[in-house]
Amino acid sequence: MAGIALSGVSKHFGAVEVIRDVSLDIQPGELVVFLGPSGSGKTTLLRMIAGLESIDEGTLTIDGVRSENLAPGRRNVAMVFQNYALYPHMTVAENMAFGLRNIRVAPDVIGQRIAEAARILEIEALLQRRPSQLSGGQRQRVAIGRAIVKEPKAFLFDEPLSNLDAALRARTRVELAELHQRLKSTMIYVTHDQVEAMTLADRIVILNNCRIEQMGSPVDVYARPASRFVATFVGSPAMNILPVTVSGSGDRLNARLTDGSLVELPGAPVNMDWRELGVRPESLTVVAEGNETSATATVVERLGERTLVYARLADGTQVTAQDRGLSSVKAGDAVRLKFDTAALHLFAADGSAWHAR
Amino acid sequence: MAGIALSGVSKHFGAVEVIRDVSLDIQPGELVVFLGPSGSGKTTLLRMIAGLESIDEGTLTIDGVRSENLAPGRRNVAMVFQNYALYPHMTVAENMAFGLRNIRVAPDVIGQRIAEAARILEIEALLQRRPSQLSGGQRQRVAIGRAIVKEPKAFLFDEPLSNLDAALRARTRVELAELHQRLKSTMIYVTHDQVEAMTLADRIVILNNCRIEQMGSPVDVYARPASRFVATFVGSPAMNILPVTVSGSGDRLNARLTDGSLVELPGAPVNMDWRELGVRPESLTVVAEGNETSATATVVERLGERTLVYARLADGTQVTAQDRGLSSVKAGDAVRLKFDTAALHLFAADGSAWHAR
Amino acid sequence: MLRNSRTERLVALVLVAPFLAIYLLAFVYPTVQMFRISFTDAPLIGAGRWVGLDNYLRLDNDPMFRRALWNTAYFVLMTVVPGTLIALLIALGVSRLKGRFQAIVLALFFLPYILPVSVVYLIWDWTLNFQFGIAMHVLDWLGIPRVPVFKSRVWFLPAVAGVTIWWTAGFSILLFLAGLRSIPVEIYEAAALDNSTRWTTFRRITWPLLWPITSLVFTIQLILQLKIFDQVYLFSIGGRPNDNMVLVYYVFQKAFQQNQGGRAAAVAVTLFVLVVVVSVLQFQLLRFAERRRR
Amino acid sequence: MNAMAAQRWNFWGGIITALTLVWAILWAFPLYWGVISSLKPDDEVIRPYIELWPETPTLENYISALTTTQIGAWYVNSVAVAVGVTIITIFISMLCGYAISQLRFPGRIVLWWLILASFMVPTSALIINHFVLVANLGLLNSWAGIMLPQLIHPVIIIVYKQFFDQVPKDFREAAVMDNASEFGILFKIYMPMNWGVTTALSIVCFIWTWNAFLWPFLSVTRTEMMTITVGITQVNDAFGVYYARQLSAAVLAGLPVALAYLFFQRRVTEAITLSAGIKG
Amino acid sequence: EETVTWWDFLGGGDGVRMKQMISDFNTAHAGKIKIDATTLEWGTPFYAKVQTSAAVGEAPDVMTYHASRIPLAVSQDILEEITAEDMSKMGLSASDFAQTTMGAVTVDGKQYAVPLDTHPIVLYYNRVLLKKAGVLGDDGRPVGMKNKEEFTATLQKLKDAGVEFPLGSVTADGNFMYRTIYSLVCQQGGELLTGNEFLAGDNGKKLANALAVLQGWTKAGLQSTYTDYPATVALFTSGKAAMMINGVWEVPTMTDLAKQGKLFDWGAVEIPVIFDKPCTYADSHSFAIPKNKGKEISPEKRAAVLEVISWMDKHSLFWATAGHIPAYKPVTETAEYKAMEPNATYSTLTANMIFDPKSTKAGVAGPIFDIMSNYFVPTLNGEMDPGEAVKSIKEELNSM
Ligand SMILES: Nc1ncnc2c1ncn2[C@@H]1O[C@H](COP(=O)(O)OP(=O)(O)OP(=O)(O)O)[C@@H](O)[C@H]1O
Ligand SMILES: Nc1ncnc2c1ncn2[C@@H]1O[C@H](COP(=O)(O)OP(=O)(O)OP(=O)(O)O)[C@@H](O)[C@H]1O
Ligand SMILES: [Mg+2]
Ligand SMILES: [Mg+2]
Repeated sequence: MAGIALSGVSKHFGAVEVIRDVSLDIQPGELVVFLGPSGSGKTTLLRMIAGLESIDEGTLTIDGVRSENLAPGRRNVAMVFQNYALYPHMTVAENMAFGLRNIRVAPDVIGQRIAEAARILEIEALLQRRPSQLSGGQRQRVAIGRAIVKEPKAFLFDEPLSNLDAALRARTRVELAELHQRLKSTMIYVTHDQVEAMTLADRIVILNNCRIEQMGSPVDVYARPASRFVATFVGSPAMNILPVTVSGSGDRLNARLTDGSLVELPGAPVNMDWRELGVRPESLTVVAEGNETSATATVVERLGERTLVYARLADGTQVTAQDRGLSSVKAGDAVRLKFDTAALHLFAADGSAWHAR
Repeated sequence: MAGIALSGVSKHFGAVEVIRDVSLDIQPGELVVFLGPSGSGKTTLLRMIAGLESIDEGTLTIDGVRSENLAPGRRNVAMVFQNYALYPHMTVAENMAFGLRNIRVAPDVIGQRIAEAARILEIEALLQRRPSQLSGGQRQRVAIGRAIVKEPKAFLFDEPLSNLDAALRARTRVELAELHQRLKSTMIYVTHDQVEAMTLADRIVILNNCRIEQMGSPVDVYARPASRFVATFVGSPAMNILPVTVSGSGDRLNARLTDGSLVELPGAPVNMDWRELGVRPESLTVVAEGNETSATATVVERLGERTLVYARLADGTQVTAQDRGLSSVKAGDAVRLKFDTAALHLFAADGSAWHAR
Repeated sequence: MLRNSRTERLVALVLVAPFLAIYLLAFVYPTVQMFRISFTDAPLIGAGRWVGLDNYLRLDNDPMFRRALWNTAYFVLMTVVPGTLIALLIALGVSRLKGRFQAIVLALFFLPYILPVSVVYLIWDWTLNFQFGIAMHVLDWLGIPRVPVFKSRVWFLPAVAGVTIWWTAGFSILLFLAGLRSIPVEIYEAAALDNSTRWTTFRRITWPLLWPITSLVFTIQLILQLKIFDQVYLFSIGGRPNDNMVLVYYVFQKAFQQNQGGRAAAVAVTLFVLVVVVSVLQFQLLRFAERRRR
Repeated sequence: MNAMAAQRWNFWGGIITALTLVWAILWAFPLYWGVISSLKPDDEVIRPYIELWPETPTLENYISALTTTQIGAWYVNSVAVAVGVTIITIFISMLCGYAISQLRFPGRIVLWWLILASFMVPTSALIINHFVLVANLGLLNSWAGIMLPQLIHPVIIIVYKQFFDQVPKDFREAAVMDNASEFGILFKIYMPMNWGVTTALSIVCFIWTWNAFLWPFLSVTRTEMMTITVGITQVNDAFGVYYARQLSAAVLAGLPVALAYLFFQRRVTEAITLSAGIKG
Repeated sequence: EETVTWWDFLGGGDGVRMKQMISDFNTAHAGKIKIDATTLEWGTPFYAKVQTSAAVGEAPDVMTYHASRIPLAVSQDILEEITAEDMSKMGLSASDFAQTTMGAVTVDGKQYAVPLDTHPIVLYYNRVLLKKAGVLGDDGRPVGMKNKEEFTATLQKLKDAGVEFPLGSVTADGNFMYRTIYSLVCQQGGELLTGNEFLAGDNGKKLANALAVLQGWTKAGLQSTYTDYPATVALFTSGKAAMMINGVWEVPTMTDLAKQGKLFDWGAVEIPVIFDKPCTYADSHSFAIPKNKGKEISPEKRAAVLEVISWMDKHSLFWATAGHIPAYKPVTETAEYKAMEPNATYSTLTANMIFDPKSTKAGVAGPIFDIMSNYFVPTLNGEMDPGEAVKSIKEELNSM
């Protein structure tokens, strides 16, 4: 259990800047997820913490120890690689023992730790197998086991689930969350899958374009995205972003959509150059009747517990709306859409955002 | 546009039975999805229709023509393969032309058809490229284009989206649905992803264990699963299946869960050997207060528009419940769960099922 | 998949026929003939009398044959193991380099392989020439007496083995490089995080992961070097062929210089059997070694 | 790895790189020395000290090698034989590899095992009977005679089969659905899809044949029919110091393959690994 | 036009002369006969090729052949007989040749080849170096040619004068040294084959003596060691070796180099008398007609072949510029020949020539050659004791 602090960290590969002036404080026992689109520098940042990439500028402190110049093995962090990087020629037990033998841990201690890790991960039966004899999910666990036995100050995960199939991914995600609750150790988890980030993180660090775009709890990030980028990147299906012209004053602000319909904006600040209105599909619902925005459904996806309705407004703007349960809306139907005024977002030209709640 | 009829079709590989006595009538213009777990015979059934596998028993009629002994090329159906099987050494246009040249279609006709297909799929700009120069989604379209130019009686798709990443998969799914609406041609679509099946199908054929388990519209399959298998297979997260003992009589039937709590079953038939109660997570909601079943949350997944709460009942039974929006429930919290009595399912020992609606 | 087996067979026949024809003519038939004439006293060309096992029995106390056998074994020993190790070392060195630089260095190591044996011979015969070879000037400069490499019984086979390693290492180097490249970087990164030293990494990670390639290189080298002829023949020109006798050379001498087809065939059969036995044996041995590792 | 390279492994890494470099230069030195020597006049060649650059570079040796020997004819023979062997071998091996990989026919397994087994068989043991065979066919001293025993390269079939095996069967099925015939599938789909393999295998096959020594040496008696590898061992022309002349002939013989290698380096290395059954 | 396929093994300076003669012949017979010549590598490769080619009907129409090897060839049945009728067709007769020479190409009374020349070995020397060391006589010949001690002293003086290799010898190749060694055995009156026994009686001792002398020179640093044929020539022509024992066929190398101004003042004399009497090994290049299996030579072609042989012999005065001594006496008797240098200088040795024993085991690249040469190299270079070598040679030869 150790805190990790990055301060003013930068990195470039040749002329290309990959990480620009990133500062970040990770509390002991916290599970922090680095989330961001491909190429945003998540892996690089993680590898810099692990010591697999050098840090060009700034400082890295692990458990209070300045570490940017320590060799990877000396930082006492464990990494779980995307493809696990299990040593294919060693058994599961040997895989786990390798790191400990290198630092001359006594054989009986090694045995104990392996047994303990195997128990936690329920891989006792696999200890004498080789990685090639394991399923994807089992390999995943062994990779975690290899990390656990080192009793590291922090666990680093680089998209550990991306090689699993959808069902296994969902299951392993839950297992990982449980593991974190049990071990209570510091973990950094890299992913570009926002569902994983939302479900696992204590705190999400959203990276974009070499920088941290937002840092906060999943609820924060979802409900109060700091920028238009975060708003569209988090949530699936993505938030609808509609160009609007905002008018009115005081408490009576209105947004006019491009099709001419009006949306009320109770409590939004005036005097900002609001350009776009953001609304998540679940806050844009199909209603039977009323004086709402009207649209034509183009594709209807019944997901069981809810139905996504892809619709076109009168002026052709595409929106994604939601209907409850198994909707009876069919492609081609005219539908009325209701904006949940308690869950609207406004984005200004300068990048600042306002949230209804 | 042609109908396809299978009647009493069987198939085995050596001693292994893969398809057992399957009968199926596909209407012209219908989009039928074969859904089922891995190894259930979906691909085999599709390939039997295409002529890539022989039909051991039973008959196949395509557009009124008995076809089980026709060579694949003669059946006039087009297949889109899982990895597209685009000829890597030919340009997109050549890929499309290959099949037509083999049956000596006049060059100008070939040109016309390619132009037409390219227009429909918006791949005009790609015609001179090679598959390696295309993105996954573009390849997908070219594969469909190669099918379209043949003007086939039916399109056969074998998991055409499984090689795309999540975002692209969602987008392409919508495109495919639109394409079907436009072409109005008969399509058979194989997948083991229930979301795809639900969103695309006019009719879903659920295969399990060499047989058809259920056949019906997506709404049907979701709301009124014919069997416990269908119930658990369709829907994500899966339906909770809880062992119960049913007691009471007439309209006042009650199910007792293993933790002792009671669930009312208004309108369920008596005198059946009910064994299990099914309830979808969205019908098992977290409520603030009340005389409901109580449980302990183990993992909480905030998905944004809803929150999944994995919880353990007093006796340890695992259930998945749902809370609206970004729930404030935390792992370890005690929660009260409410069964939506209008959306319950009962499963009997003999496999028969009852649905509250 | 649905298949029409009759057409398929016909097509298969058409496709296989050209190869089969040449295979039967240029491989199977000569092999059968080789066994057949090894039981006769035929000259190189023409028929001979059936002599049973005579030709084989005579090999038993034929000093030249023994020398050939011994020299071949000696040569194999000196090329296969050191050759494999040297290639591995070079591959390890080259694999560290990047981009164009790597390509250039690799080219330097690989170029000899694509040269014809006679070019290799001329170059080395010149380099190690006892009177004018540059290597001798270097020896003079180092104060070491000159060594008549290709003219002395002691040095000949080791020297030819050295040249052979130089000539064929490129092939093995490439195989090793392919093997090294197929080890994922992540494995090494994991090892680094596991506090592995350079040596431990080599011994516990690289070497075992490279084992399949090593055994492949070993097998290929073994089969190749048992067939040694060209180099020994060329370097023996104007020298001491009888001292340097190897099996194929002996076949050549018996058949083409002494016109004893039958006896030559007996030697050839011996070689043939030797290669087959050794490669089967080695295959088993390596498999065994691999299994023990598991 | 960058951090590590930058830190503790740096020193030893540098030493190893330097050693590799020195070793590479030493390794290739005989080649350089051969070329340089071939550019020296007679008296310079045998000077008793090391002279890394000719004092008076001359092409005299090359002119003499070209004019006093039949090197031109040897080139033609080598090219003809190597090209012939390559084309025929590649063609028949591809057909055979395809049949074994894709078609089901009686004897397929037996044939496959035969091919695998002949991989181990030393062809040099067959020289006697090859000689007898080619002599009986009246093909000694002819291109066909030099080519015939060299047409057996089981490894090429093995590589082809492996590659055809790896082509996803979807392609075959897509082609079947596209009404292609069996030959259509081979020549329009499988062959063009594997041009890379074909080029690579052609390159190795060419190199092997170009470099072959024993058989061309045995089967040719007439100078003008020799291949260049055999021919250059015959350049012991008159007058004094002949080393440089021999070396110039060696350079001429090695040049085409060396140049081919330098131009197609990537392809050649790929080809070599392929020929050992490793996918590069 | 008849095309006569011709093989020879003449790769050295004499090869150039032969090519000239062939071209002259072709010019003289334009439209009638054309020689299509191939030069193969001397020694084992040549004879192996001839043998295999003859067996498959791929042999040439005519070829050069070492007289010493004819008994072996006859035993292998690869030569056509040259009948008396042939001789007369060629306008030659046995009396045109020295008896020893003629005898060398005759087996069991049948003639199998037509001699072209005899070619002994001689001692080449560098007058400049010899003069410098003070061992050049006033007659321009080396001093110390009378006995072993004298010659050794000459070599030593050269050494003292700073010559790196007083004597260049092909010490890496037993095949070549065979000639020198056999000469030295002969100088002691020894012979190789007595009846059916090799090295009978004290002949073994004599061989050992010969080897001991040569080994002595090696040990004293007077002779180049492990030197192959080309290196020997190169050592001599580049002035590193002051003297060289080699065949007369290197004469053209010297004359041509000298003509180009690239050589010092040189000379060639009969090899020194190391033992009791002068004696020099010689062999003879002759023309033979191979017996092509399954391919009868047509009478026309045979006539053409005979014309080739006859013309070559009759024009062998030019061949003499290759150093060789023409076998055809009418040529050697001409004034022109008698004036020819250096041939004239060493022509005296014809009286002291010895040929190989007449045996199917003898001859260039024959079994005797092979066996003996294998022991010569280690002995000459000091790896092996002469007595030991002789013992092994004797054993191996007699167990053939
Ligand atoms: N070794 C390298 N040399 C040069 N550029 C690199 C290197 N490694 C990464 N990059 C670049 O740095 C940027 C960030 O890469 P990084 O791998 O950290 O992204 P990521 O956020 O992990 O993306 P992904 O989700 O695709 O894994 C990318 O633009 C990438 O191209
Ligand atoms: N060529 C074959 N030989 C033997 N068995 C086969 C063959 N092809 C398929 N099978 C078996 O038939 C069964 C059905 O296979 P099929 O490929 O149709 O399943 P699927 O429903 O498409 O599964 P998936 O979702 O994994 O693609 C499986 O048990 C499979 O192992
Ligand atoms: Mg990454
Ligand atoms: Mg399938």
